[in-house]
Amino acid sequence: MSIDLNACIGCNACVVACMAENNIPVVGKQQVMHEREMHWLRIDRYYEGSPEAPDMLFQPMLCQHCERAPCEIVCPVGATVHDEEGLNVMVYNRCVGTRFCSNNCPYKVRRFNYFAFAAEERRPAVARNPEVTVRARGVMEKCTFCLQRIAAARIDADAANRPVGAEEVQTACQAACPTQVFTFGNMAEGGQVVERKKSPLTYVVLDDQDTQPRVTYEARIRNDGSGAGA
Amino acid sequence: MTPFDPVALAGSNNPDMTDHVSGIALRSKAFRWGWIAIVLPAALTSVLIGSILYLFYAGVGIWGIDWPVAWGFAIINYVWWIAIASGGTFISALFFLTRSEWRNSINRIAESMTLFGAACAGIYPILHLGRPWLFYWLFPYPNTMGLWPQFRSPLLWDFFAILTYVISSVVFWYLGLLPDLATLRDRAPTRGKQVLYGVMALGFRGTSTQWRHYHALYGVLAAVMAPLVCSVHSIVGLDFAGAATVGWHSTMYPPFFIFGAFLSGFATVLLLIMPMRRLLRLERYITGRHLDVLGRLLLTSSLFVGYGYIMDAFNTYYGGEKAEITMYQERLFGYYAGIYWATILFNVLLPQLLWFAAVRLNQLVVALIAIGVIIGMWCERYTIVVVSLHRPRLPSAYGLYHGSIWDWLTLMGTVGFFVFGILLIVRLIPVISMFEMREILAPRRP
Amino acid sequence: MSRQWRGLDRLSRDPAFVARASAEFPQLAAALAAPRDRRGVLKLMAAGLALAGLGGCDDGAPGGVLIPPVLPPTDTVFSGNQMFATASVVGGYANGILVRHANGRPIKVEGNPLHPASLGGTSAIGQAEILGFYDPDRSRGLIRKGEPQAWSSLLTAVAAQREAIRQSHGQGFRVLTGSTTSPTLARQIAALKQVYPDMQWHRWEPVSRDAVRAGALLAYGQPVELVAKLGAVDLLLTIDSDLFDSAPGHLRFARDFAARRNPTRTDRMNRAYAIEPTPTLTGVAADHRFIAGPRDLARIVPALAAAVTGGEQPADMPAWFAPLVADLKATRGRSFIHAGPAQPAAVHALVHAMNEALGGRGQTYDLIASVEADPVDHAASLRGLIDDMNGGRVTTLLIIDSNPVFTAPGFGEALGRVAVSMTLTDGPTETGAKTTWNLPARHGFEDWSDARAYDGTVTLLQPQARPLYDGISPHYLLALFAGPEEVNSRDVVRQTHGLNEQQWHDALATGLVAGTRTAPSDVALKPVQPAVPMPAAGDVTLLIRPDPHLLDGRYANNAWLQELPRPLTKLTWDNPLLVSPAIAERLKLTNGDQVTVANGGVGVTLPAWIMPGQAPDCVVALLGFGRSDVGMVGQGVGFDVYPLTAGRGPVSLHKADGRAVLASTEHHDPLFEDAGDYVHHGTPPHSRQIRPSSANQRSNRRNTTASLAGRLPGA
Amino acid sequence: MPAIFSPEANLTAKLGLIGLAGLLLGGMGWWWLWPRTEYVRHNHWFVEQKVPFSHQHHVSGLGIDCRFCHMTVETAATAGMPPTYTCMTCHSQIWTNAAMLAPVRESLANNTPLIWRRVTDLPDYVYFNHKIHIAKGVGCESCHGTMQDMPLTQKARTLTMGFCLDCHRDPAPNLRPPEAIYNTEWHRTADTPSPAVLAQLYHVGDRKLTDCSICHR
Repeated sequence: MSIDLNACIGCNACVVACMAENNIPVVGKQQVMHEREMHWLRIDRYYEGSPEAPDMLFQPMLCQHCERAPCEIVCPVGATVHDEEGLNVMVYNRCVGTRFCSNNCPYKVRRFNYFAFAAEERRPAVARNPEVTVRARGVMEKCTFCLQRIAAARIDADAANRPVGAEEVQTACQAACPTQVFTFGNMAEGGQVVERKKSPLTYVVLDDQDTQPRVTYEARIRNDGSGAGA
Repeated sequence: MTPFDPVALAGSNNPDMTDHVSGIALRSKAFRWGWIAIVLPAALTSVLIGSILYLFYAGVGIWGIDWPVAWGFAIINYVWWIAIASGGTFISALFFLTRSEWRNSINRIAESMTLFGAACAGIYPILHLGRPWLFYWLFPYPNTMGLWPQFRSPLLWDFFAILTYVISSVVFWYLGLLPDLATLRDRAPTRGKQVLYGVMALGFRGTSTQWRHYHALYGVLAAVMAPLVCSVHSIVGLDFAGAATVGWHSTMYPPFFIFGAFLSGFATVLLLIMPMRRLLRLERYITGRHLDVLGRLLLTSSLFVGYGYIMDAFNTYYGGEKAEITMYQERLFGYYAGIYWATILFNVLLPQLLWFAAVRLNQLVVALIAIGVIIGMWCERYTIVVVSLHRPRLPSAYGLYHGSIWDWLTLMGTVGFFVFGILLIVRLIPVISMFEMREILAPRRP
Repeated sequence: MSRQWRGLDRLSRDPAFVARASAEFPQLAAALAAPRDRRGVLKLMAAGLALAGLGGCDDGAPGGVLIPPVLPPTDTVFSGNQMFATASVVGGYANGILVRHANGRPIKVEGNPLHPASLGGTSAIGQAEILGFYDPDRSRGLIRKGEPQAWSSLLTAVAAQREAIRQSHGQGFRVLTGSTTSPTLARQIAALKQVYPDMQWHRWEPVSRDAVRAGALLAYGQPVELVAKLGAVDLLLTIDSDLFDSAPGHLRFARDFAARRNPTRTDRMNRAYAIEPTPTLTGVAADHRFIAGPRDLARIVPALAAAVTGGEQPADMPAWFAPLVADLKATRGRSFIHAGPAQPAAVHALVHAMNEALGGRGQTYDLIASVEADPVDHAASLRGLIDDMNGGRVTTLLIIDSNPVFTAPGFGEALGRVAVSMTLTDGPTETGAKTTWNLPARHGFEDWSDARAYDGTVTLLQPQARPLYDGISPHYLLALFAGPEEVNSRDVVRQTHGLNEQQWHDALATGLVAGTRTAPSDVALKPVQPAVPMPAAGDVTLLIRPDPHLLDGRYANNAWLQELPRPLTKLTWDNPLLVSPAIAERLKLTNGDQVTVANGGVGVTLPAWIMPGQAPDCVVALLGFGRSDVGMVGQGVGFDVYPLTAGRGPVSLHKADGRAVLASTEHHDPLFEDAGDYVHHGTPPHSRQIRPSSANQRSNRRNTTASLAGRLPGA
Repeated sequence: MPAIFSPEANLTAKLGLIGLAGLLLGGMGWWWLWPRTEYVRHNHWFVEQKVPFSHQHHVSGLGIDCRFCHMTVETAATAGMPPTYTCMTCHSQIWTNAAMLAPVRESLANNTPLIWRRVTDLPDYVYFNHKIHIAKGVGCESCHGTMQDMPLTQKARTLTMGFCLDCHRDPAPNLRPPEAIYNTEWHRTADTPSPAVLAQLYHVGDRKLTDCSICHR
């Protein structure tokens, strides 16, 4: 996945789309005060400069699906593993909840069900997406790159004996984003994602951790008139 | 009481010692108001059981842990208790190998401290799980899912380390108890106690072959226990060193944790033998020499730990990594700075008073220093666990942590359970290892 | 080493900082002391169930059931997800959406790539519609004065009303709706006007666009609307604008603007300036963001208009004024200026004049006849209704999809004097509690309707599921008031557009009726020089703005939107008063301190939150919270600031005692001397290298920055 | 000092220890064996249904193909249960007054669906997909057993995770030629193509099937 920070206007449409697609529970004000909100995708906002007139920067932060994932090494029961397609898969039914993976993640994108948030939510069961497991209490969860959409595309492709197309899978955040910030695809087949990752603005967050994340960002450029703009 | 007291005061001899010590275990009243002393620990133990039941019922959310700081009191208490337990093994196993005579009288109480310290530590890895009823998935048993635990995880090494440590320290403690149980069996006043101690003594009659096997086995076990406790506690250190979290992944942690075990172990032993000595009138066998030696050991391990803190700071600043330095500054001057400076005060500065012999013999000051060290060690674990987690690499994930009421109740509960255990030991088995004392006491002059 | 500003409170480094730092993050200590509330009880009950199901793994015993349909599905063999087009109507304007169905029920909202206002994108509110549809707090039955009634009683009541109104030729009959672009609704109300000539149709939107309409009237004599084509804009100037978050067509504008922001994806990167009192999404997206309170804007905008149209250079202007005017003039025909609805009408008129002067008409934007059905000044319309109600001239009042008791101070009392009043809303509202009849409305996913997009394209709303609770649609109710026969809303909508079978099918498939874009109008600019009113004097200026996610309070019961961290403050479940750093310094405020803000006689006490980048004299109150009658999620969340909208006097702000705990998902010092470590940013390739974030010593990252600079295209 | 224990005490101690060891070993054995037994996996237990539908009669007796009732087996994740309409295509003409079929008639009459209790069931966190298994040459019999001789539907396989993994690790031997997918009496004969050929035919093996993301999400 490649995220274009120049296009991101911070409108939060992707965050709600992610909650709708992946049955993410709402935790209520008390638990948000207790720092236990469950969003898999958060828009980090950094101020830079003076408090009177700071420069403001948005950065969507989600699981980076690192190739050398610090979370996979420390899980004692192997509840988070790397699959052949490069996804960092979180197996909810295997997780016993030691939370070491969240401590070891430099991006802090893993969320934990301290209580049975999904069970307590006043949302009828029919309102949930049947393609995604509803997580129980004591289980860690994180962005899965909409694994249910990847699985559907993979099953259709395998049944037709063809590889999954480059742009065949669209994640929920990519689909909802009004300014097309997210570019996701099967890099083995080339396509838009590979183009975006070749752009000179591409960088990796916390690359000194050498986690080799699958999510790269394109640096935000401010056109102060000196550029090739007007 | 002078630092040069003999290991046992003049005039102490075997028969008196045996009568006195076995009397404590056999007579109904251990000491005058013995029953009242057991009420508070029993209450705290029931608090522990209550908070554990509510924890299983409501979930880990009742504790104060939250999103960036996913580990809290459970892991702090676990490391703190296992350090106290490991301290006991050092005395009973390490100093057995060095043939130091002063160890004989306090060996039994140190070994019991290990037992109950490990018991308190052992429950936490299961309590802190999100789904504790699945803890057995950490065990590599052949299951219908065809899945094995993930062997690269420090938590799994922890699981094996604690398991072996608990089993081996129970065996070592029980083995050290056999001859004394035989003595008690022979002196038991009532039929009931006779059968009880008889069964527990496993038919030990003190024949020369039995003694030969016994000493061989005890020596081997001690030789095994000494390195085992170092490896167990360094694995506990690897829990943190194995992670890439800010402030944890430094190679110094395993030895640093063993220094911590030295320190908290000696402090706890001091805290146990001083009141016991007075209440059970064992001044003859636990003399000034013991206090002096333990005081000096406390001082040396405090210097070890002090070196550890300095190296921690040096690694951070020498390493020059931005996130590490930010976290370290937060540790020194941030929201939790008070806890860090308490660690330095209690673990390093206060024990320096032990340089003076007068201080080492003044039981009140030594007790205060020991309590200080115990609190200091807890604060050190708090700094390691919480302060490192609350300042991760991405500033958008900074967070705070406050222990909830259930955290404190569980902690107090385990302290109560520990003291309850020690009092039980004092009540049921001889507090001093009689057969080892006989080796150093002279026979009674006719 | 330059003093790194770690946080707003840390600036002074005074010894009391540690105490105040704990004051800065008060929420955790208070959270622990909070009593066992409703949530706690639910938790215990649910946890009990969780403990009962101790297994956690598969025990081999088959459980659960299989329920096949009675009749086989008619269309092709059912193979999982299907999509049906409809629209999410916000503030009357439609954003086309597709709703994905799984197992025959609506599950997820996606954008409609064919719809001009969406192009596949959705807003946060559009995505959250699905939770509104399944909201268990939706009103389920007909209620008359608090008691549930049978449906037949409604038919008889409406029949009686019809007779009474016919006698008085509609004298006391009033219909109040929000702003609507629905051709069917307009047609039905026009039909009602034929039957009852003296009835009146009032409109009221608390988040009013009156200024935009009045500005267009001033400039062009008729209420034209704006269709921006940001694809052709090289230079965008936004004045306190909602171009990207709530203006009609904001998704499309954001898409076109963002398409030209990445220098490697477009050959000509556009440039954006923003002048605003409080940070908005357009401000953050802008290259240059200038801060000007309403008092400064009242001085700057006329000067800007004079400079752009007339050419003379006014004197005491901020430093950035001259280069801005020069840049605007340099990009004639490729620049566009946009002002937000909160600016007075005169500013809009001046902006229209500037746009015309810069030759943007036809290139960077078009003007079209008003998309809103029968545009009228909402504030005047509501004031007239309230006066009539107080004068006893209103006998029958029908309120559709609006909540005036909460959003319009003074409406509640006037409502008492109306004989028969009916409210049609899909959830419990303060108005529904006060009117004689409280009718349950069908959700947007449950019935037929239509609306128009920002460029006039007619968008059809088709039902996604059978109604969960028996409710009625506005079209059914209006038809009921016109004549006795009950009408099917599908037929009503279809009659409005008169499409044949094939056109109707295509319209439903694509979600819009092809070719209904409103043609650009060629109305001429009236040469007029409106005077921009200077806001009331006083050391503090109060700005009242809609909450980015709850808008006017309509979505207060939507848990996703309540818990969604606001784009700039990262706050959830609360609407503190946003104060500028200068005011916070003056009143010694930290985040969460209680303050009392008074507008004329009316005062509200609420916590304060420091908003960096806000004009020094401005405080912002956010609407949409503090609703009393809304449903379990929104009950008692936040503070009601609507009373402040009625105040006319000077604004006063002073510190009250006590602190409140605010749930923010950001718990750190938000301010950095250089956030380059985390968010790489720089200036365009022209200066041959991404300006590496300066001062910090990222020795181990030297290679990546150098490699970044090295691989730039030959700019 | 009279002897505390009688001579037999030694014997009881020894027996006690041996008993303890036996208990320990037995416990571990039980812990390993018990979850695998067919009994605990409810194998061959027929499930009480509202209408006692007999696959034996319909499949081997009348020769109805699986897809007549389970329509979406080749196109969707779930195999799909027949709507009442499908049953009534025949039973509106034959056995029209059979007491056993009363629920079917009532279902059609007052438009309430027939409720069937699951027999072959996987936990909710497992996402099994019929379409890909049929497309890759896995027959119904492999998981549902020999349906044609089941008077009342029973669970034929343990369906433990191990059962699925055995096949996912080495799928080739369990594949069958395309025409034999719905033939529950088929078994491999001499002239059946070899597993390698079948795997090549169905393109099985180029994807690693033991990733967790294959079944769990």
